[in-house]
Amino acid sequence: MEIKTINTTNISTFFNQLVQSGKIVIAPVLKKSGKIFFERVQSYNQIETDYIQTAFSAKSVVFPKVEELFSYSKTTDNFETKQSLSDIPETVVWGLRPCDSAAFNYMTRFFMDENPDIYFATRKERTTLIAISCAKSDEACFCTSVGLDPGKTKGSDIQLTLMGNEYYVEVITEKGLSAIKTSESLFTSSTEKSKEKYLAEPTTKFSIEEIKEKMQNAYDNVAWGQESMGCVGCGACAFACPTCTCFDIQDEGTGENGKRIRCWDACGFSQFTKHASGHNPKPNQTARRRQRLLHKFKYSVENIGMVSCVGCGRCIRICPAHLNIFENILNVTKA
Amino acid sequence: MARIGVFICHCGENISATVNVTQVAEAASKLPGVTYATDYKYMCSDPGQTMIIEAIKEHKLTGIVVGSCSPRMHEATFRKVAEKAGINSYLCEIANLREQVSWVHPKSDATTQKAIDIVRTLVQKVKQDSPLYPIKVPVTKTALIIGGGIAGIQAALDIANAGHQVIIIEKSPSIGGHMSQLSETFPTLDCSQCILTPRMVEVAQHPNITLHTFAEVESISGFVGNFDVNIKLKARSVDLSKCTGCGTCWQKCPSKKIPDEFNEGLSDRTAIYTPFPQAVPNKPVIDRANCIWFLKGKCGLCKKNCPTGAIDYEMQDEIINIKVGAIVTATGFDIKHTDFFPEYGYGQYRNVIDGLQFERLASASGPTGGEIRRPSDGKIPEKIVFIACAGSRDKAKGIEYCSKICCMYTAKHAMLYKHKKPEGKAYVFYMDIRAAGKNYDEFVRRAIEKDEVLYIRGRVSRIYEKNDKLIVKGIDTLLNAQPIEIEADMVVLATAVVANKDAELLAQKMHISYDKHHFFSEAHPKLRPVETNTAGIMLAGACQTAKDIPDTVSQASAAASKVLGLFSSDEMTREPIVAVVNRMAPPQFTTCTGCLLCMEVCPYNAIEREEIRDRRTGDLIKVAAKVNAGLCQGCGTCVAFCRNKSIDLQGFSNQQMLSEVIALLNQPF
Amino acid sequence: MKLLQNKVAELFKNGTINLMIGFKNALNKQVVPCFIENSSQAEQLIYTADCKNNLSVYLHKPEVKKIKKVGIIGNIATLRSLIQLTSENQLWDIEQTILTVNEKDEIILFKNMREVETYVQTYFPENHTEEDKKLLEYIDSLPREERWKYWMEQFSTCIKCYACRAVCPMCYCTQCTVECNQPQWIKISSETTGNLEWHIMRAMHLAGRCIECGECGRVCPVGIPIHLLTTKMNQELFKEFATRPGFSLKGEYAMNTFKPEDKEGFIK
Amino acid sequence: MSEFEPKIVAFVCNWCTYAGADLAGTNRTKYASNVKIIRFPCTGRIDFMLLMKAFENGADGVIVSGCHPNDCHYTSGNFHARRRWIIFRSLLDFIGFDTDRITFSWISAAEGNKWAQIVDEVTEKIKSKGPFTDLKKLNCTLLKQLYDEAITK
Repeated sequence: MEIKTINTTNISTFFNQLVQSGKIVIAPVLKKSGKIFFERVQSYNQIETDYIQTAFSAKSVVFPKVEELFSYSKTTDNFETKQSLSDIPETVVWGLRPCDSAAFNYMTRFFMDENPDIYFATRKERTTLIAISCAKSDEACFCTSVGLDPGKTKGSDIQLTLMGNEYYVEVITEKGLSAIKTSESLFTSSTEKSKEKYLAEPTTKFSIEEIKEKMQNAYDNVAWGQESMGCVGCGACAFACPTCTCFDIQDEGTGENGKRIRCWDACGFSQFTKHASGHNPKPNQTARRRQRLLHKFKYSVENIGMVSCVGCGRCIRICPAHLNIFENILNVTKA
Repeated sequence: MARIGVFICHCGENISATVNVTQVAEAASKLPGVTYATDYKYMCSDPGQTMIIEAIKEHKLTGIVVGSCSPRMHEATFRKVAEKAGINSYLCEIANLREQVSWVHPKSDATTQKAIDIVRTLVQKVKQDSPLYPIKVPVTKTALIIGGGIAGIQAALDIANAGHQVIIIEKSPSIGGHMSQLSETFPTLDCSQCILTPRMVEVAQHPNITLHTFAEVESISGFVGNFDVNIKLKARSVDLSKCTGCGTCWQKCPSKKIPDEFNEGLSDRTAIYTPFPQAVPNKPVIDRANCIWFLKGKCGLCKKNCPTGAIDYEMQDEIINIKVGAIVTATGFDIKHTDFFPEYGYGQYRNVIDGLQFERLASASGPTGGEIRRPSDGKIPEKIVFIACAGSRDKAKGIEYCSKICCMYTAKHAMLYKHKKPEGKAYVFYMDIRAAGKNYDEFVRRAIEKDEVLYIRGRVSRIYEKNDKLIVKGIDTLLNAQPIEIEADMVVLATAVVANKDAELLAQKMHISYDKHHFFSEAHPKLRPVETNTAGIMLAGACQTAKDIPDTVSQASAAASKVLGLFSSDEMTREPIVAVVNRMAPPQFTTCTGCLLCMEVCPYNAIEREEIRDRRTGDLIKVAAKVNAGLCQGCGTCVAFCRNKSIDLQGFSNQQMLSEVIALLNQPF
Repeated sequence: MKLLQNKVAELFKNGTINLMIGFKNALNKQVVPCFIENSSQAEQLIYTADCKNNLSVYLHKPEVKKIKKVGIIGNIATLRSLIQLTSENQLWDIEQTILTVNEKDEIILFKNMREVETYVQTYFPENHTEEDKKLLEYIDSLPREERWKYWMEQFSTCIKCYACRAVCPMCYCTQCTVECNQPQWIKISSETTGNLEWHIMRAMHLAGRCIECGECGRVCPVGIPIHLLTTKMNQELFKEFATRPGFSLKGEYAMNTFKPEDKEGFIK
Repeated sequence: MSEFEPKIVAFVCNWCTYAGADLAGTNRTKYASNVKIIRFPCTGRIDFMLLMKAFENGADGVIVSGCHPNDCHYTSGNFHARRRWIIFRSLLDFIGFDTDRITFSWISAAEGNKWAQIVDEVTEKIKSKGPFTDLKKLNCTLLKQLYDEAITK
């Protein structure tokens, strides 16, 4: 780990050099709709710097909404399949928040424990995460409630923290090091400093240890019904979530050729758990919402050993029915 | 796994001259799922058919595509071939390589390629075909005739004489309809009642006919072969089983000043009455709206005097339910009355009458005993003006059509008058004379030439009363549009024939379509003029459009023959190309959401509401659409309409149509 | 506000309803839907001009249907949905008690759907925002190729979360066509052709049924103004066939009827 | 390079246009071979999604044809279809889809010549417009700039 600083005037040069190095650079962009998305950009002046959080997370860099697993084609007497892992480009994600970086940690555990997923592995291998600590937060942010904070470097390759007219640069990994290598002259070596006074202070909504404990017996709480009454069953929360990893595998083909794809799915969809027989073990939104929250705070603790919510607040901001995850959690663990 | 056979026909040289048939067969043989492909000079010939049958058996084919002429030519042939070989006849598809390929394109690679594309498309379709079986629908061999006029009578007798049960319902107290009101009939001038009443009696006495007069259709459900009809028997207040028709009651009835409908208001009747002397049944009915007992609770003279105690004031309307296999709608027509014509005095002038009133005046059984007398003072008119096309062919009055019968009956009216008063003058204002029909024009010529009826081509603009006369102002267009004024004693308007005023309501009850004038619509204006769009419901007579008696009787017999065709076997067989709403195991039952918006779409009203209930508790679980295979004709409009694809069309399913699109545009290799 | 809360409390007390769907303020002053289960919770209820959600969508939820006696506080969009849904035979399995608050802040408790219909027909509001009108005008003014580009850019961002479908009270199918897999009409994955097909299909299925609450556009997480598609379709339908969804209990759905004299200018 | 031969799919009803096309054959009327027919019972059966699928699968043009108004074998399938096309076409137009590539027509069983003429006209029109690439382009160029596809490709 190395500590450096870079002057704010040089940051765009650093950014543009990353683009010029041939890597695909993904950064927050303000769209006409007023929403901010991670998008491929060509130059620093395209990106948005004043934002609390992007509408969607950067998970699609390693877990795209549609991943072609392989393509197949049949000829008169032959059958071919093709996998195109080698086409996956070197990518830099710029400007993700510490909570998002932490989500990459969770995803790595999910995809790589036991049976490593080669698609995820390849993408992750070729991705560098340059996070920027949060100077602002809003009422949806609750990272401090899930054991993270606006300056946490967990999961990042490089973390930038704006301190006055310079960025405090924490280079955390080898990948981070190689990312600044070409622009080394722009950086100044520095000693470790306290970031605290430059960071946002989101309110802590609950104690994670207490919630983990209480979630153990929350399944039968009648409050689930009331808490999920507003849920209309779309997949927006899952798609925006940096740690939601549910997917569906589909074959898309016409005639004698096609491809097998993996695409995002969401536990909120009514068809998600529907059996071929027509039976659905999760017959309503109450059961589906409960599944989602228990997965975040109970099942993933049991299975992977970590809470799979990073407190980014995207689901709260995006929900058509204004459901609020931390309010839900507090209410279903009340008594 | 599909094992498809492809058979490419040369059609002599019709196909092979421009399409390389061997290449098509070879390309087909390489298609996935195709087990066997070949070509042959004449597939439809005996050896060709045998070849297909043998190939199906030898290669255990599960479906065949025949590349030949249009399916409109030989689809039926090859389907039979498939069936002979032991596979379902609907597992056979025809690729149209002659009418739509070889005959319309020159010999070229592109032409052969088009043939290959078409074959590939149909191979894909046949792979998605499922076996279909003709739909059998049981037939209740009883016919319902709605309306007891000459159309209904004729249809009823034809069906009953063929040995089937017939139920006639008639809304008025007697059968006979408008024909019973007529004096003489054109072009023969024979007496209407003389030819009609024997038929009426025959109906009443026929062992296969059940007659309900004073009855109306309450509701109709079901479908061809299986209609379920509720009939309202209106309270007649007279017990038909006790009444002998002696007539004591109406002779005693003190309420005598009610306009007589049968005589078109030209005379009065009593409150308890028999519509006319030859009525069938010849038994009275109480007109409750005018009966003193029902109005004031007093009187009861008829009851007191009835020798058999048949009068029953407490009688209630009764609903009876009948099951019938076919329905003949013969509800007849109405005419516009004189009050429809402001220019002719809004019906205020008593001596301006309509054609039906004239019929009553001229009828020997009418209010004047057959003498033509003015309604106002009973004088015999010296001059009568007849006005044809009163209302008809008049856009301004909203009736664009020709009422068809007026030219003829106006000539007849003028003749009848001249026969009864040879020195009188009869004028006819007309637009055109439409006398097409056997002996019709001769009849009109006779009126003009022999009976010296004065025909004036022109329209009457106004009629007004002056000193006991009717001043008729018009124009003779054949005399340079010269204005004409006639001082007439009486004016007869040949008013437009219109639909009955409750025709729309009845059509809605029967789910049959009707035109903007509320005449019922035939299934096809030329080729299916007797049937309606609802299978099993036929039309007879003037409820379809204005008709004279011979046309009405012909159509009635035609309707009867359609009914008899339907009754010729115990079961009807229908093509299985019908729409089906999907069904699945609980708790889903179906993906149909029961919005039932498709019910409106179906041209045949074949979509019904179905309630799915819990078997034990009977609670309603779901409402869904259901297609009645007996009514569905397989157009598939509902299928394309259904938002979530809960309806599919057998033989043209979503899977098949989409497969065809994909196969047509994608070459596999 | 107090009047509304009292009225609702009364409805609970006299057993008219067992659930009231209305609005409340969330912690951050945001207006959110709320589900009142007894009279004591009624004090949470609010009704202001910001109560824009179309609550009728909740009447499709099995959890709500199970409660049977359900009250709903409707804004005009909700009322129109209720009319349309009734005409589509969707609310037979739920006893609704419908309330609204009019411009004079009076509480109206409708006795039946007929009254709702009269109310909507009397107070039919202009419900397109200036922003929507401008955007529609802008899109209409573009040359064809530019319109195509505009929409394709929009559709390319669609992630198929189906939030537009989920909030739409008219999208009540238990199995949407996108979920049909025999045949698979629309690809499951999110790519532009499939997205385009989804949006075309959605607009076609809602044309003449959409009551223009704008919820689909509001909730779209990627900000596609999808409500404009159905709005535009409704405008066309009104122009061509003079039908207006959510206005009459008889339905008057333009797409399941026809007139022989319907006019078009493109069929050769 | 050889001349562009467009792929055109015709969705026609069984009773009028299909029979009309047969009549063109019986009369030996010659016309372009680019159009291939898919037979439906009625225009009322033609799902608008099938048109989209045709374009998605590489059609350069589409013809939809059935019985003239009032002539529908099923009395009103074509009337329903007409309303459907009115609204579908205006939707496509609003989205900016090239509606010139869809030709709607009423062709009766007696109008073999009209069929041949429409086929030739449409073929010529589509030839002059060139291949339909709007949808193909979507999945390549336009999206390539966008983030997800950039890394999938």
